[in-house]
Amino acid sequence: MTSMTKDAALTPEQLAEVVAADIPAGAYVNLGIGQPTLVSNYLTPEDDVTLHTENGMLGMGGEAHGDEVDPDLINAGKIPVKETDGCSYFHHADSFAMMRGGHLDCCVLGAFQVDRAGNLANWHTGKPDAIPAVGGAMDLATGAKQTFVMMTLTAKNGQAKLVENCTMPLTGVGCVSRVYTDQAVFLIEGDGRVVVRETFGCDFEAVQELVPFPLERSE
Amino acid sequence: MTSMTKDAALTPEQLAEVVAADIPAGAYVNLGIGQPTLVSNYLTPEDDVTLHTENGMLGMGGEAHGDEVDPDLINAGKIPVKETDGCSYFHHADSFAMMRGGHLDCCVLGAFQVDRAGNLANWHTGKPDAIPAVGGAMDLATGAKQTFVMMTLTAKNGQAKLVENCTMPLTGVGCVSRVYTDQAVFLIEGDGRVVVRETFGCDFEAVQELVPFPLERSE
Amino acid sequence: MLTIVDSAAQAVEPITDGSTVMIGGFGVAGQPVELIDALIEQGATDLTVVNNNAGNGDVGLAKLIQLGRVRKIICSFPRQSDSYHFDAKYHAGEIELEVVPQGNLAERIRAAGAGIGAFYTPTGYGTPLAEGKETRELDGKMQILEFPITADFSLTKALTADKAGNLVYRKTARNFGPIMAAAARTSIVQVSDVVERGALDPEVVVTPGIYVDTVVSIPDPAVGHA
Amino acid sequence: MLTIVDSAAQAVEPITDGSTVMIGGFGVAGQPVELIDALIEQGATDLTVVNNNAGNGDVGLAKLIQLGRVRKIICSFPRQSDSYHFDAKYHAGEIELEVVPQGNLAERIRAAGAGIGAFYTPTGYGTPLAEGKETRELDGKMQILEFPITADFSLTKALTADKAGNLVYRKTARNFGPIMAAAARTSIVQVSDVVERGALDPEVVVTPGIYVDTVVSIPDPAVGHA
Repeated sequence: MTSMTKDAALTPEQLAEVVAADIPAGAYVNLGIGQPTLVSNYLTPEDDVTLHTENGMLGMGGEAHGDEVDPDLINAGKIPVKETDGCSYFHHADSFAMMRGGHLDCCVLGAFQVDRAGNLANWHTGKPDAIPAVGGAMDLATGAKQTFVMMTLTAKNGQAKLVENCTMPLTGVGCVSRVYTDQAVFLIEGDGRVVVRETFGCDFEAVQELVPFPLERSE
Repeated sequence: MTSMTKDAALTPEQLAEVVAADIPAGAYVNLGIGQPTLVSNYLTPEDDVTLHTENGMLGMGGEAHGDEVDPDLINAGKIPVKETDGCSYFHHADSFAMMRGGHLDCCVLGAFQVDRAGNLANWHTGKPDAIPAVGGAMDLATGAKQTFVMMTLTAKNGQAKLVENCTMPLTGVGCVSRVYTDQAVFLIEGDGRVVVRETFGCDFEAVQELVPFPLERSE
Repeated sequence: MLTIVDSAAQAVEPITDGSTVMIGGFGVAGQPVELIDALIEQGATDLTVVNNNAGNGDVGLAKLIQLGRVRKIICSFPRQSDSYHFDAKYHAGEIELEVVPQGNLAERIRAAGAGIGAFYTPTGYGTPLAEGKETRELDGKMQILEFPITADFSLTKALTADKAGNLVYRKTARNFGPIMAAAARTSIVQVSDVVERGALDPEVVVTPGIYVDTVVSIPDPAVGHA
Repeated sequence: MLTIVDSAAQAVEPITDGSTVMIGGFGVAGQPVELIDALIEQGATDLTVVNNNAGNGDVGLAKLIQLGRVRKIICSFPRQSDSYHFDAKYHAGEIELEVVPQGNLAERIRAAGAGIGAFYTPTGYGTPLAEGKETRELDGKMQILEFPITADFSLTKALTADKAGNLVYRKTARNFGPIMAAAARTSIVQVSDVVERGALDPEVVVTPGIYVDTVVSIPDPAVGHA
């Protein structure tokens, strides 16, 4: 894909649409809690994407509301969801075996930090008094065939969240292959190179100015 | 139980009855291929014993004949069997997890040799040109809460099969707790002591004469 | 051997001080609410609890923690918006916490039931949760060695049991039920319904009766707390 | 992504020389007879086969061995009354044999599908089948380290598939099917029947469609050879 410039930084919804367009037809996908769940809004039946939820279901449908709510049918974010035709249920060890055995084509996760080696930090801020809580993040990050990260490029303090080396506690080592941000999409090449595939509302130079290591242009 | 003397060495059927009487009510049991399968003939519905077959079933019923035969319903000996009410099916890894996780109360196996430490040899004669074939014997011997052996006390050449140290390749280490033979029942105490619980058609001295290490009398 | 008891109180009666207790459920789904309430009532203390979380609000596991009955919790996600009883005990140094990635938690519980002595997994390698653990490169990936989580008791919820102890579950309420029942020395299960042997199709049994020690019928169970 | 093909020949077409192929079935139950026959016809050679046995009589896996197409077999029980083709190749030094206790075979196949790098088990410790393997005392028992068995392809049989690839099996024909489908990079499954999505109860699915790559409908499958 050639580098292109959209008019403005993307909203989370717009970014979700960009991620959705990159998920191959027929893929098995896990969408992490929070912003990544927006991606499901942009998957069409023609995409034939099957959603996994790590508490024990393949073929998860959309959010349930009103009379549809069944307390025995929730997703990993503990939100009531619906079935789809062709769904299936399994226990927690079988569900995580599926993730850990490399059967998910893709997972989409939020992040605090990603570094140029594809290391991911998304579970713990590193504050000494914070109570650690990890859930399935490490299994997803390490187990899926591809791990996509979806985040703002900068934190509230203006610092880039794409860094030379993660300073926060890691979730997984070298696991991230793409980073989707409001300002650009980054391809993590695995050899330390990070390619800017496209930018949104800014140009390569503006992105490079934010990111504290040398980026490469898309060819 | 006090030592007693029956009139004659036991037939396999009589021995099966002795074993069956020692299986606690409500137990989950795996009966090995060959002579141990005879034990099922002496289990009554009141015993409420549930039979496991390692190819993937709990609650295995008796042999199927004629119209009852279903090629999709066989036991570990590849013999057609029947269902019982309350049976269940599972795959091979789940079936062996059940065995290996210590959930079977008891398994009954045949043997070439058992030694005073409770080591079992029942899968390979040790002949150099023999093709090795083990099946589930090692999983059963090692995984069941108790492993009972059922065998003749002596081989065709007159040598005792209860020995000081197994000379044939082992199936499991220190796994046998009781040895049921046509001439006596032996309790393997785990500390090298072997107690003769009862004799059939002979007395303690006759059994001791056959077995090449010192036995103990039942109290 | 299966015992079918008449009340949740009878079901949890054998739990002693110092026990390790696995408690099933993920979110509101699959929580054995009546068994947990009976355990609160029963009084056993100095417990180690294995659960995905560390309690919510003022009821159930959170209540047990508030009462100071939980010495240690092994879970994947203790921190939640309303896990304030756990948070307070944790910051006061009054509860021990072992945080385990959810897949390692599930696989370690499975390992206990399956007789696996230990296993290598890539999950957690290079993270603070792998500190002090043995590592090894296998299949081109750095992996860590993880050990089984065993328990004295499990409290789980299923939909239906037959009189052989076979269980079926409902939707995502299945979650930890099957692996906890297999891992615990004594598994205690609440079900909505107990049926005769032969009333469950043997093809659809999820937990075979061999894993079930005590069943209590709670026909109209409360929805879990979350 | 699932492909539903029209014939067993199409299903096995991608298998190349030198592949590792898992073949399901235990005794007559669950043998994918038509897929094995198609593989015989197809011609791939230098195969490593993972199966519980090493063939019976003159058909199926025994035929594949007789034809010299199997370089190595990984199984738990090769020696049978009519395994004469395997026996001959073995004694002639023309086939490599790895005998694995049946539970280690099953657990190693599961490990491949579940992303477990290796595991410790007591099964086999102190026996000739543990020679050269790493050992370690865990939980008071000597245990050996076992590694996953991966495969390029699996050939298995189920009863019914839906168009999402979900599978259900029949009685003890389930045996190795679910774990082989999960372990193989490409899983090929013959079923008696393909139904629409939604026609299988999601509670009773045994193999979720994520593990299934190719399905072929063989409405009246032959009974296995044993």
